[in-house]
Amino acid sequence: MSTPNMQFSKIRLSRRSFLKASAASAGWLMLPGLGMHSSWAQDPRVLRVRDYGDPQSLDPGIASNLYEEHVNAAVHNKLIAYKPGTKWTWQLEAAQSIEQTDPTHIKFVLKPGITFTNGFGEMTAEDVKFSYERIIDPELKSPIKGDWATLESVDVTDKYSGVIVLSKPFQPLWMTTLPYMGGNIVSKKAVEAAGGKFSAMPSCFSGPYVIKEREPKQRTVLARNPEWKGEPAGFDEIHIFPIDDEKTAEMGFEAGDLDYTRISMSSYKNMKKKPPENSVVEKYPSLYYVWLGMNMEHPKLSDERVRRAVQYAVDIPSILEAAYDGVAEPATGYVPPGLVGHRPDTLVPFKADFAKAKALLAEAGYPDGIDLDLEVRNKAVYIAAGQVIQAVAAQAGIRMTLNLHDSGSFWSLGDESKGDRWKKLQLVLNRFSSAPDPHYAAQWFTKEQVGVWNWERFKNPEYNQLYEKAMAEGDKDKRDQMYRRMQELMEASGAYRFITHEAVPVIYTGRIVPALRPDGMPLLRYFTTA
Amino acid sequence: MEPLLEVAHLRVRFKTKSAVKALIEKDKDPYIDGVMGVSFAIEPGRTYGLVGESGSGKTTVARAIMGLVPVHSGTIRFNGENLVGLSRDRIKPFRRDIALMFQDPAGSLSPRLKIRSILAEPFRIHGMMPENLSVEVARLLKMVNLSPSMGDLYPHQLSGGQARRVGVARALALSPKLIIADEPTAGLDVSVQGEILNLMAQLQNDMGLSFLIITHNLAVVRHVSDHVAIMYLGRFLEQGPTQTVFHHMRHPYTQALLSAHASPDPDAVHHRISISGEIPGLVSRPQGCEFHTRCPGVREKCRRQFPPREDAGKDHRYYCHYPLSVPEN
Amino acid sequence: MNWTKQFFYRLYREPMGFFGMILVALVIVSAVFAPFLTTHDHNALDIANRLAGPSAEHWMGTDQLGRDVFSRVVMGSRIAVWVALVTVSMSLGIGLVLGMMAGYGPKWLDAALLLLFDTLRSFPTIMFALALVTVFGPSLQTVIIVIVATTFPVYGRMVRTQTQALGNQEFIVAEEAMGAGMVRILGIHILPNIVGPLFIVASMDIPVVVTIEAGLSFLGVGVRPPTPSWGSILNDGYAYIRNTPWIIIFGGLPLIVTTLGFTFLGESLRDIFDPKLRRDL
Amino acid sequence: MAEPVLDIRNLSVNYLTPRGTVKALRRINLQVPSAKVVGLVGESGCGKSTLISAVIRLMAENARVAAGEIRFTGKDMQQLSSRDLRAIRGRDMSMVFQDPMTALNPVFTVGRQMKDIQYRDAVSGKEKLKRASDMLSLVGIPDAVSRLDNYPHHFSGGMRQRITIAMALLVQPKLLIADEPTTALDATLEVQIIRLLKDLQADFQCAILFISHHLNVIAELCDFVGVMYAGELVEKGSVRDIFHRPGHPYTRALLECDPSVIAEPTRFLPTIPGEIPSLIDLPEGCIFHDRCPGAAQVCKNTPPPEVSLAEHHTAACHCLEV
Amino acid sequence: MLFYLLKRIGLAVVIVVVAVVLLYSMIHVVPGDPASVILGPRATPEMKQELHELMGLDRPFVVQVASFLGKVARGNLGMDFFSQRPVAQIVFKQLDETLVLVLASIGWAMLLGIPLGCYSAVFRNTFSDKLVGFFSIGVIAVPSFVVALYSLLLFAVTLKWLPAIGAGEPGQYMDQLQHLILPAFAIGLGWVGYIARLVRASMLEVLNENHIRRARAFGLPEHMIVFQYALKLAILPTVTLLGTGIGRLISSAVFAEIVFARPGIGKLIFDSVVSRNYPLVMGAVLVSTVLFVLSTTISDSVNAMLDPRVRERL
Repeated sequence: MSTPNMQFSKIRLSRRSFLKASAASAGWLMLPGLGMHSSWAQDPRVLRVRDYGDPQSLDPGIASNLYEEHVNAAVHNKLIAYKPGTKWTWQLEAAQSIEQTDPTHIKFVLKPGITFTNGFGEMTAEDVKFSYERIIDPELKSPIKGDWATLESVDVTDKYSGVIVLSKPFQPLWMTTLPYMGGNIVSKKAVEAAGGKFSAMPSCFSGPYVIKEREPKQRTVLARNPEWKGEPAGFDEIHIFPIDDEKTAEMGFEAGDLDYTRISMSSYKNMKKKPPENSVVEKYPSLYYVWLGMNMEHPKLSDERVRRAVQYAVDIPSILEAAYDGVAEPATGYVPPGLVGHRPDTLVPFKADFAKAKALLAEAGYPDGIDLDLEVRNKAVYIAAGQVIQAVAAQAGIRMTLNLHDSGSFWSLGDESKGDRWKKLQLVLNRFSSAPDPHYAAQWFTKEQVGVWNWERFKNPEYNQLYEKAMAEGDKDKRDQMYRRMQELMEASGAYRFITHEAVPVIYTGRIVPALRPDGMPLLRYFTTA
Repeated sequence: MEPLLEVAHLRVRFKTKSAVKALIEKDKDPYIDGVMGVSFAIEPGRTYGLVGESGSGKTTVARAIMGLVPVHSGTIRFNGENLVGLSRDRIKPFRRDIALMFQDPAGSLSPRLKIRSILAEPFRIHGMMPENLSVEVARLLKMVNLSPSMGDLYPHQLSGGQARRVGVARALALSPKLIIADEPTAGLDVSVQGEILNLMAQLQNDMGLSFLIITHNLAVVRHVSDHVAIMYLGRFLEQGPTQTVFHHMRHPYTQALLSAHASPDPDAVHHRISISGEIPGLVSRPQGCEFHTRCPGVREKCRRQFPPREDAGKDHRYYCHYPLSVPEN
Repeated sequence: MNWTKQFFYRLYREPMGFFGMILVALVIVSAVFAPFLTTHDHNALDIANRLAGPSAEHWMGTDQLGRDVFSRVVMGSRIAVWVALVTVSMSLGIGLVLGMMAGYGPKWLDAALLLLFDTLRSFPTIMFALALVTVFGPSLQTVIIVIVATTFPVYGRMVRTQTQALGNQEFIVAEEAMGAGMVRILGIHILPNIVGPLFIVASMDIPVVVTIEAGLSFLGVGVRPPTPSWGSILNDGYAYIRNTPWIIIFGGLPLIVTTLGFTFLGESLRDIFDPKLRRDL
Repeated sequence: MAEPVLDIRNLSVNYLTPRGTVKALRRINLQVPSAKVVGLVGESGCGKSTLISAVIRLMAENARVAAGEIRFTGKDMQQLSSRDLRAIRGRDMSMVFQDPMTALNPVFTVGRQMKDIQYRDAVSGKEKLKRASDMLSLVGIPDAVSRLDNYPHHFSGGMRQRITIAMALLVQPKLLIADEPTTALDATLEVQIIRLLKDLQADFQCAILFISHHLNVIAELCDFVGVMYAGELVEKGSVRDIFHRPGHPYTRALLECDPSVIAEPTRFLPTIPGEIPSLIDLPEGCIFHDRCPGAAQVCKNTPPPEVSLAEHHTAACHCLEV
Repeated sequence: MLFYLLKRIGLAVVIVVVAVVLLYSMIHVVPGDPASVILGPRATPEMKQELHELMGLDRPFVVQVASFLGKVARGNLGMDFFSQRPVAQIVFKQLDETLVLVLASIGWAMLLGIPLGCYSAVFRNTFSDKLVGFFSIGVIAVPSFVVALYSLLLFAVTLKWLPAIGAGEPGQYMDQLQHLILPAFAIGLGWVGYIARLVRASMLEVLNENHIRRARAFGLPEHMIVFQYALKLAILPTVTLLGTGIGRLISSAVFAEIVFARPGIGKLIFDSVVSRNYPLVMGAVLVSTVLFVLSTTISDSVNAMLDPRVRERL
């Protein structure tokens, strides 16, 4: 007999001896077991916060992202800075005094004794002049050039004082330039020594913290600045973790890895109801604005009636309820409540009106409805919003196909310099960030921005005129009126359906006292221990 | 009589390594010889036996004749026409006249086809579908003493002897003139091997087939073949009419082989001509006479040069510097 | 005993395979009869009822848009099974053709195809997926292309090895000796001998493929919403994992059931038909 | 005869298969006297290998000893614990297997493997290697000391079989079991190996149970021969009795079929028509009756008796009963 | 041996070059603009144009590929224009994290999988074998990102036994180890089953080979047979598997890296693709492809080392 697959022998190795042999090798696996939870436990002198992005450029002259500003604000000084609290206002930082002597001149006096690290000496008016003028210097190609749009020069009066001279009045200066990205003061000597700009890491700092180390994609570590003479920094170190996803951040917070983070709107209600032990959940109004944009030049949408039909087919309440968990309020334009230029109401009611939408469609020659593409970024909240828009609009006969994009693809959708994609763009669910002055948001919807950031290709001469005028208008009420009108023009074009300003829910541990802007964004230098 | 198949100075070489590797290792001749110039002829209706141990190159000869391995030099004439160098299309008609029977009976039958389809393959390949295929298949099966119902079976359902019969049937399908049988009885029990050999003999009688039988079994060859060649490392060391070679062998290797196949007799005084060692690999082909490493009568000359061809009578040739004397009988 | 009877008998004897078969049957039944099994329109919003827990009305609760999770899970089985069938058969087809060409064709073709297989295999899958997804936009077709592009080289390599092994066997030499052409040898003699093991490997790949699809959808680069892929259900549920865990649980369960079912079944098939078959290539 | 080294009595072995119980061995009685060579001959499927597996108790999982006993140096192998069994294997009893190409572990050196089989001996590793190389020289492997470091694939088939023989003899067994050790080898090598075994057996004075289907090998090497057919030992006796005076018709047929026995060249060779009966549904009567040219009616329904033909020579056949 | 190594390396180089060309052509057709992402919404067209020129995106495809390959040949992976750092520096930093994760995962999977596989093979067809089989096949089947999600929830969020996110404080090894446990568990789990099945299968095959039968016939102790004679052979397919496995894990670690917010090359690739950071994409994919090819090459070589038959044929 020779069966090919003969299996010989019974088991002769006892299980016990087998286990002994293998346990010896596998045993050490058990070692890092339980109860060894120790070193990530809280070090009281370290603040650990999450930010949504990883700082790319840390030269204040060329940094343009909020998460970069969060770092820069802690390690550099500005003449004036946002004041933590619930109202948008500023406080003196490097300046001892500052005043607007006339619409185009601002006089400032620096506090004496603010020093730059690494032996770059004391901060002088010369540094202020350098820091602001370099931003408008075409050589630097600063992305925040617009913040200093009308800067003429900074004239140095003496060691500590100087005058900021504008070519024409620029109202946003006090709310979005001086206390924001454009306001950081760097050492002239240090920047010049670095060859005109800091490439990877600035070589000197002046704030209460310095950047100690930077591990791309991992974390940025700020450490107490030993040379800082002002109000002492609240922590020995601040660890900033770039975590894109809010859910992950929440998890990290719950596991005790973070002290402060923004959380998702969908978690807010539940976390507020049942916050993790020893932590505080708060909600702040945000400056973001979310809207459904329509490409006015797309053949299907060139008829205003179709655009209006879409406006009427979008049901804001259900989007807010479903995608924003009922946490956010509807938007009337790009200016949130509480700021100059906020519109009290919209032309098209928040609630959808299917009959009207259908009628408009029929009028435009689409009695059987219309098929449209909706471009959406692939983040949970937009996907949810997109699906609600899709489902609701279907009731008005507007059949939408959702196209998801990662941010790389999304941000070039309407960009004329990137091929013909802008021509195929129909509907887009968009969201921009803003600053506490309407000018900041208004700039993206001018004629010049068509094909750049103005993807709706909204070209309205009146808008442009108002934009220029409002920039310089000193009268608050008139300015208010102008921005309201501008947003009305946008809505009236039919190309915009404003949705919401979202909200910023944050969570922080009871052991810290955060310092937040009115929109919930951190002002890290003012964070302290409880 | 005109030979049906005439092989002359057939030489087959194999590449051992890639061109790049050969270059790197400075090997100017990255080839080995599988067959070193053999010549023989088969007459119609006759059987030629090719005998040798594993690694002697027997199968390579068969495959060269079938055009399955490239021929380096020499000629293979079939019915007077040289097959060497013919294109695929030109050689195809000859494949009808020469059939191959394989060593591994089950392994040479396509495992997922029924016997019926396997037997139909030759017809399909050559576009010669008979009008009634099942009749033809039944005829073939009957010819090899199998029941026509076997056509519905798969190869793995057959016994070794049956599979070999199917192999014979397939070889017969297109009424070839020559059948090359590679180890037709290897792995068969003695009680069964006779059946296959008898079948072949009967077919030869009935149809006038010629056979080239490749085997390591001298005892079988003695009975079934008219001529025999003893192969060693790609060469024929001795060849001639079977009776002559068996009874008047001149080469010591032939003698050793024969003595290894002596009849089983516990009382026979075994003065076996035992040779030591094993057949060297093709890569380490010895200088001079290839057999000298194992030859009991080796002398200095053998190590240096390959012996010339010697003719010892009609068709009887051998290659040995110091041949055995002709036995008295 | 006839073949099918024996097959089921052996599967029955193998408790793992039996278990797998039941799970697979469950998934396939739900995919085939999805429209009859769903209790709600799987895409209908009910915002007033969002994030509701399991109830008599909504057996698996509702998601953040108030859609019935049960109906979405049931419809999701269609996506999963459809993607699995299409991708596996496409990869199988491509791998089969290219692999046989590599294994039986001329040497240069073998080298070229092998290079293609190895390059595609050595490419990070996620990179591949992202690139293709950004080119074509996330959709079912893209997911299928991604999966096919990453899995066919594995089949190709396997088929090549098997073809080479078969090509040296005597029954192929026998065909060559009779003068059979390449198409005939590949199609009639080699193909039937490699599809068997290949189908087993393919059945074991179904869970892998389902996982890739779910993974891509989970990362938000999979099927286009509101298509209810299990991965996108998981993605939806992930946002509400702490307070309304049923979405994740019910979205993850069918994924586990399917992968378990097909893996158990595939392993048993392998054990029954081809215990020597390995997947380490 | 003194007490045999191996005494197989009335052994029956079954295989449990899905198709039914295969009665692979039935009522085998065989003795291997000490220092003698016993050959077992038979065609494929006759149960030779099963018999060996049963003797060394390395059987397939579905094999069952249905009856009988196997005594090795007086001990009943069936009763031994696996520990005792291991103490016997590779010490009092060793084996040479059929296929030399796979019988050695390919990833260990020959020296290591030869050392390992002496694991029981309390001598130094050096001493064990020395023994190994001595043994290798004895089986005709030149330059044995240095070749201990070689891996099995460095050796040719014939060399490997010599190595396995060396290993088998290294432990100085009382019984060597050789399972078709020459089948995979060419004829000229077969002769060499047989001769080697014969010489070594004379030196070591161990008993050999030798299995082969090559009649001439059996004839040359063995003192006693058993002929097996379809799971039964149909005839046994001294080698001369079997080859010169075969009693059982199967033995006779087998000898007649061997082409090397037939002196005159003939185109038509004798065969044994018919096939081996199914071992699941055994025929009644003589197992060979449907292929036996002299079968009588009694053969079809009565099992044949064991007929003693000479001292130690018995055959199971009705026709010999007179 | 030398020739074998040369051949393998040559092949590896060819694969990498083909991969680069493939990658570049993919990048070429992928829509999206690094400039809009790098420079943010406030970038002007001129600024974008300048960045394009800086990154060489305005040059023809072939020139881009050639210049990239040229730079790589000189050991330079280019600059990341986002962070103004050399790509190599960023990639290798992330690679460390991924390698640690992958090796830890494979490591524990092996330590558990190999004994389990041996156990199953030795006690085949017993209840405990079936149990081990059920377990191993079960864990193969469950998607690793689901394991990651659940283990994160259970061990980090609910039980708070282990940290949830990040890779731990640099330099603090205990901390890093603790951060490693969950992700390594999540991606290693499936491999435990995989390895156990493979070891079991090849072990069974080897245990049925003739030389094992011979070893048993010589009464060798069973532990010697299983753990020495059989395992050394049975481990060979596993080594091959690990080669491709490590390579595949490098890219599939992305799930664990995303769920646990761990730095790593998978996440780096994901993020860079999303932000169209082409230099980083190129660098990271190139390095991980090289690593894949390298790990298969190494595993093949290790395989060859373990098996003298293969070793000497080279």
